[in-house]
Amino acid sequence: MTRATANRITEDLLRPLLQTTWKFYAGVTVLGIMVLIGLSTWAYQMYNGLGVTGDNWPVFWGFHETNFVFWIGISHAGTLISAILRMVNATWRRPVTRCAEAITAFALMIGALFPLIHLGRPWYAWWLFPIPWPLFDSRGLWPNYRSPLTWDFFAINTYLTSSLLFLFLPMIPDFAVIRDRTVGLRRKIYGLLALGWEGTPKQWHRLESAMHIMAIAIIPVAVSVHTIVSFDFSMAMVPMWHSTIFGPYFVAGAIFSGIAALLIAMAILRKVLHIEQYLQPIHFQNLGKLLFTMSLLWGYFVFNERLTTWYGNAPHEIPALTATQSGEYAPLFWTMVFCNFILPFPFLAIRKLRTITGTVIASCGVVVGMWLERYLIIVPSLAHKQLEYSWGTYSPRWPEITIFAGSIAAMVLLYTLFSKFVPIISIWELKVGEHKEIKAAEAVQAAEAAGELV
Amino acid sequence: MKREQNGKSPFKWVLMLFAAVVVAGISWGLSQGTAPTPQGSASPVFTPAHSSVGVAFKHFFGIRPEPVQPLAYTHTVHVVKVKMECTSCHEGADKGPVAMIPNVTKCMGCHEFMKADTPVLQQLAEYQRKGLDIPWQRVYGFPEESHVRFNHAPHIRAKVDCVTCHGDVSQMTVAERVVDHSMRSFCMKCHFERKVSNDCLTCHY
Amino acid sequence: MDRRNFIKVTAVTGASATLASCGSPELHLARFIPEEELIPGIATWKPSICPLCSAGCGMIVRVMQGEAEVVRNGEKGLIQMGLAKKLEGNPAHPVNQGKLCVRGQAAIQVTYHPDRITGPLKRSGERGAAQFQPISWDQALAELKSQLDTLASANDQKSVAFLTKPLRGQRHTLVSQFLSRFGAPAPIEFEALGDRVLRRANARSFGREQLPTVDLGRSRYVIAFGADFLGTWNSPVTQNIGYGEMRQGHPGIRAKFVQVEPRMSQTGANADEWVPVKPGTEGVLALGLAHVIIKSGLRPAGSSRAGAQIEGWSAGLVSYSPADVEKITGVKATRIERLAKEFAQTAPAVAIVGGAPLAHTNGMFTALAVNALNGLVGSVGQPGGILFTPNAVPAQPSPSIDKVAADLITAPKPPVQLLLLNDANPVFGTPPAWRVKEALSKIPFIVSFGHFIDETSALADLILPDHSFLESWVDHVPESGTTMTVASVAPPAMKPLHQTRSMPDVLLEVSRSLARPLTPTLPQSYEEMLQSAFGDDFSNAQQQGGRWSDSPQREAVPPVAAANQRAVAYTDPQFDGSAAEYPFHFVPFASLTLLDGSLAHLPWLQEMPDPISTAMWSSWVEINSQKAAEMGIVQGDLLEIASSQGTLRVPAIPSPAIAPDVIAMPFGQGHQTFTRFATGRGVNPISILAAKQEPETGSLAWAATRVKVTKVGSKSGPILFARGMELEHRPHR
Amino acid sequence: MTHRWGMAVDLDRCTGCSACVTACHAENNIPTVGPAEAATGRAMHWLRIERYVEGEFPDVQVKFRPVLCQQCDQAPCEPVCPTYASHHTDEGLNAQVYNRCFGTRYCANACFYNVRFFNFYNPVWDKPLHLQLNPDVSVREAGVMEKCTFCVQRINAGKIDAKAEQRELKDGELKPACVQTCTANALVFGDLNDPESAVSRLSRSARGSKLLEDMGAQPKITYLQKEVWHDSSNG
Repeated sequence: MTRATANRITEDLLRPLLQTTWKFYAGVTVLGIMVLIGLSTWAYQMYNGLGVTGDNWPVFWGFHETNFVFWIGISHAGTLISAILRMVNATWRRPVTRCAEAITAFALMIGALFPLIHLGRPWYAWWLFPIPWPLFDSRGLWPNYRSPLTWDFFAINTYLTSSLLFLFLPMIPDFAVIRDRTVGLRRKIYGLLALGWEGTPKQWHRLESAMHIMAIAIIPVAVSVHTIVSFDFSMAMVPMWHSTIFGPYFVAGAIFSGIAALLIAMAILRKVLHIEQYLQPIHFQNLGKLLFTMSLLWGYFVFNERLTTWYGNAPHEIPALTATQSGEYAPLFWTMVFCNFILPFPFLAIRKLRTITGTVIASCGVVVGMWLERYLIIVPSLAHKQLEYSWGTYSPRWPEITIFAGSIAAMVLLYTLFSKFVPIISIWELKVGEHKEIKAAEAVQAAEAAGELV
Repeated sequence: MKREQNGKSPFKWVLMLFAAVVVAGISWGLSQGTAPTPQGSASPVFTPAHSSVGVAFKHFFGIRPEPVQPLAYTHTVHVVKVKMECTSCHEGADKGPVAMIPNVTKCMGCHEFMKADTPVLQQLAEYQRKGLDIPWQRVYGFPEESHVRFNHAPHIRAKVDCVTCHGDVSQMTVAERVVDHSMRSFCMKCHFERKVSNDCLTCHY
Repeated sequence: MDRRNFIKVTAVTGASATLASCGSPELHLARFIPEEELIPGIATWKPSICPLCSAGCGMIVRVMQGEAEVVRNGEKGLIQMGLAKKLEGNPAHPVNQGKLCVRGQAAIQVTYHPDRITGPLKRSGERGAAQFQPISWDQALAELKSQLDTLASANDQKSVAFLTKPLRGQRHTLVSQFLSRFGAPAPIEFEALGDRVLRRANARSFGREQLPTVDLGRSRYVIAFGADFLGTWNSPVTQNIGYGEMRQGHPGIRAKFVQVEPRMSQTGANADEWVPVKPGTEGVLALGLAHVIIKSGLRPAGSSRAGAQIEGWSAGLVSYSPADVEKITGVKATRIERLAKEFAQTAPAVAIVGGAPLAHTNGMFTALAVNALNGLVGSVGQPGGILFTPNAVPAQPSPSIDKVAADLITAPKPPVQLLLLNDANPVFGTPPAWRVKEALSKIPFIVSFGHFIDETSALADLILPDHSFLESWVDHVPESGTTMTVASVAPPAMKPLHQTRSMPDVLLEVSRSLARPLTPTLPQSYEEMLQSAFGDDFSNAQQQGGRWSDSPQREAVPPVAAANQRAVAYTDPQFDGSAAEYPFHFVPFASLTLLDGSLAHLPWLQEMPDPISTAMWSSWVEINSQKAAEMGIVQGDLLEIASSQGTLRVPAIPSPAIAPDVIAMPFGQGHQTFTRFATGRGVNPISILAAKQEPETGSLAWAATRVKVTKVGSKSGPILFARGMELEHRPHR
Repeated sequence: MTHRWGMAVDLDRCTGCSACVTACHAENNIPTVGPAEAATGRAMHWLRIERYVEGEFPDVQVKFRPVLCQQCDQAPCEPVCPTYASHHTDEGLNAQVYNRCFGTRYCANACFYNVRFFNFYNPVWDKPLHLQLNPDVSVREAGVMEKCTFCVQRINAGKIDAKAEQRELKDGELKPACVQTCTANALVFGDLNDPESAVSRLSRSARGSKLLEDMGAQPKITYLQKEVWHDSSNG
């Protein structure tokens, strides 16, 4: 019985790896082309100069920076959630963790590209490395460690490496499984990735402890990263930027958008890869609750931010506030509020509506809303700085939009490929669930029953 | 095995398609838009944009072609034999920013009669006859992208020997680039030693 | 990813970034032997004179060696030559004392303008189609010579006309001598926004037919009637220097400055008090002040008799009681009383008049009234008052362009057979009703000396491009702006960039080769002429940029010269168009940067934000903000401005600083052909002006047109703002 | 004695004549971006005349204020630059080192005076306009930030000459282009470390104040406020 289940699990989860349908190729091709268009647009931008974007004086930052914060935000779901869930040992996490962590890894890679994309002369980006002279003639100058952008650079790299590790460790046993079930080149590759995993108790023990250390270590990293991203803004004396709330505000927003992204990803995966019985309503239920909490938290932060500014009535801040609240950016602002708060509320608050569809609808709203939030943080403030005389406006141009589209395509593409070459659900963790906790097994069966209904 | 087969073949052409799109995409991207036309008298505008990919590449990796002079001017003869001062031809050096490369009139000043019959000086005379100046190639000098505003005079006054920056030209026939004017390892080093300001704004503006 | 990879990656990015900048490789140009020995990198300063307005500020030119692309005997190549790099005011020059205005700073772009005419041209297409083909100087001069000879042989020398921008100093002498000795009438001077009325009035009031020099620096109370003396009028740099002195030059003493004008100019923006007044009634206000001063016995003893020109003066201007004046001008009687008292009690006080107030049918009255006011408080010829530059050559009276045009159109055989055109653009600068373009087209042969192809020189058959002021000998005798005797002169600051020749030398060369030589013969060269004019101190003068007396000399102003003339009385200004049909006064104003449009071709000036509207590169019309609100007009709305003469479409800028019954629009834009930077940009207010004139001088009353305004579109966009789009900003301390 | 360059702007003298703006363009090789770019707010004016209008017709007051880089002692633009392209020199200038700038534009955002300008495209001069370019100042390429330098090329040249002649710099000897041409003598430039220099004396004036002083950037430009006429007759 249990063995049977175990085998079935392996079967189900390896199916996507072992059989390839035309849909996969079609999808990859389309996405690939979109990515390439994005990349060539970047080349075009580098060649002609940033003039092809909508950036201007005094709004020197626009779409690219918004996307940067957006993607880094998305990246916050995965690792953080799975780390927390691992630590509290929430058993329902098991099928969720890997697709969550994958989001982190890829969103980070893409997000980290945007600081490069937004540079006037990206080919000098290596100046951000502290390269000791004469190893490489870095002009005897190290990066300016007082600059939040430098902090960004290091924070993001740290987070990226640790997330990749955190993603990789639990994949080792699964790679071993695949290794044992494939032949030829694949066997070699997965063999390498499996790092000679034999499943000895010693190895199991090491893996477990490694995971625990990582889980603990990665949480502060995750928090710090988005705090530092928020510093990019809060360190500058720009109206509505220079505020102490930004750190937690950004972290909350990041997790918020992250969970939403995760929910969407899960919904798609279970349909596409036919793994409905592993990603079950209960997961959406639980994550939905989490998303709801974050939604409330986000609303609370926005309220704080806006109220204090409005009440404080500082002459330099008010224009930026009113511009978003009731001025030219009001439509965007209220759309954001709707997407992030009003729309999700019923779907997440009411148990009946907190179905897979419900949560996904809410999530879509949140992802859009959070993108708008970043845009509304950056643009209106820059357009309404201290000297009234130098107020300005901003509207994006096609290269920025194309590049953004490209980045979304890149995300989907990477994710598709990942799910193609790696079991998107941790096989061994599921099995562990099967063997170790009968309760869990029952839960799974119960869930199966539910799964039939769904 | 079979699955592997029909798994492979579409993968191949997908890759090929990608390659195609890469080429198409990038060439499209680059062919677009308000690209500044390269310098040179061909163009109706002046712009600091790189005149070509090659130039841009070379600048990025700091590669500079060795200068090829139109005339085999021999510094040795003039400096060692004739005992001329550097500044008697490079007049500007101790006066202002630019050392100044002598023009044909200057050369002919002496060579109207002196050794006028040697082939090289025939060549020189030919230039003057045509009303043309000698298209000397710059040996040192900084690329515009480095934004260096170098000024010879203060360095001469500070008793910096010409040799320090230009090598022992007296031993050269045609001047060659023998000193690497790298900022960190050359300019700033000396500035450190001589306790001269190493602020970027001393030279870059 | 480790560093090595990262560097690789970025290297690739760097590469791809520049991948496509591959274009045609640099051409290898021939290098020509430089004419002059200059040490590269070392600047030399050479004097020159600003040509852009008649103030004639002295300049010093920063000349450095550079590489210019030139053509030498057919071959294109590079030459090392001295190039002008920067213009600064000449510190020694009495007029501008080391300062230059916004236009003067940009004057250098005239020399380096990409659309400058590089050599002689002959018309190849239809007249006015601006199609020309290059010819050699020999051909060109032969052409001009034959034209002159044919006329001479036909004893028709009278039919040669020389139409020019105002010339002063030896240039003027030379041109006049050339013409008179050839037997042609005196040169016709044309200025779109001339000051003839004021000169005439000054002749009548003070016996000096020239613009005044206002001693702002020592003045303690200034009332300006419409004169944009800090921006465009008279000698702006001198007046700015004086203004600075007047405000902060004397510790503890700060003069008051009142500006009287319906639309707040850049000058008005600096005033302590802005008095919007009904257009054309400025003179009445002046006499209103005079009335109060006389009535309340504040008139100082021994004030001059300038008032004699005003009817009812001796009777104490009974008809100009504050109440009456309020009715006419719309300025509160109490305010008039107050201003009058302040004006009379804060000596030295001075009243300035210029610009729009004189561009009415009753402009002469306004000018005389203000002169009288100055006379009344005894500020004429006194420190802090109005002075006159000693022995400045008085402006020559010359027929006004409208008469010339009328004659040309009416006469069966055009009275002008050959027109020599020197940098004047009447086709752009005169109202359509004068039909100047049509008239000039009737002239069989037109020769232009200008640097650029503009609306007028487009009609030319032959273009003999002049050197730019930096490339040729220049001289000038300032009409105002100093109390010293000044004659400016300067040698060329640099070698000619193109195949051009200096106009005076061309005239001289032609004069020598005429079939019937001129007697007495003119000098060999313009330089020689200047030399003889300056005599011994020529070498010294050309080194310092001119000759001037060491100490300021204040000439006692002679008693009113034109006593025999009958005094003028106030007549209501005549406007074109009825108030019912055309509710708005249309008051154009000289643009700070583009002036009357003659500078619209300089990119720096086009991209200079207007100090009041912050607009660049465009035309706009200012309308009172309340009025605009009533009419539902917001900033950027496209308005149609219709006069009896035509209509314009131009975006609106609502502004609180303009009277409700007035709309104002800058001169300068709206060129049909005037280089890549000005052509087809904005609209030209002159094109809807009516042909009203000031009767005595016949000069255009350009502020005497009424218009109606209709909104035809919203957010038109042709207007470009620097920033500070809305006109409701509060400054931060 | 090291210098500390500063400026005083007498708003009571300034007439908004804009001569300084063109002078700056001519001296510093500032490109003309053209109507299309200017429309998107990319016109480059290192020095701009800000115009503020108060009141309604007929009681309208207009104030002009030339705004250029304030060369702050606590410059917001400096710490945020990841490459030290924007840094403080020992003479108190806010240096902008073009070759070190890779165009994050963070400095421009951080600067609340909005006096920093970015080369969105490679600048272009229609020949032969480029012959006017000042050889003492470099031409900036696309992707590089630029701003008022207090005409550092003039400062450096002046110091070199003074050193060659073995003398101290005289007060008023060095003038940025804007100061040299300022028609109403509203702009005064000099060494704030020399208590007797004209600029120091003006900076101590009672009318003196700093722009956005409360932001605490400690700008080195002092604005002397416009005085208001006190009516002599009726108090």
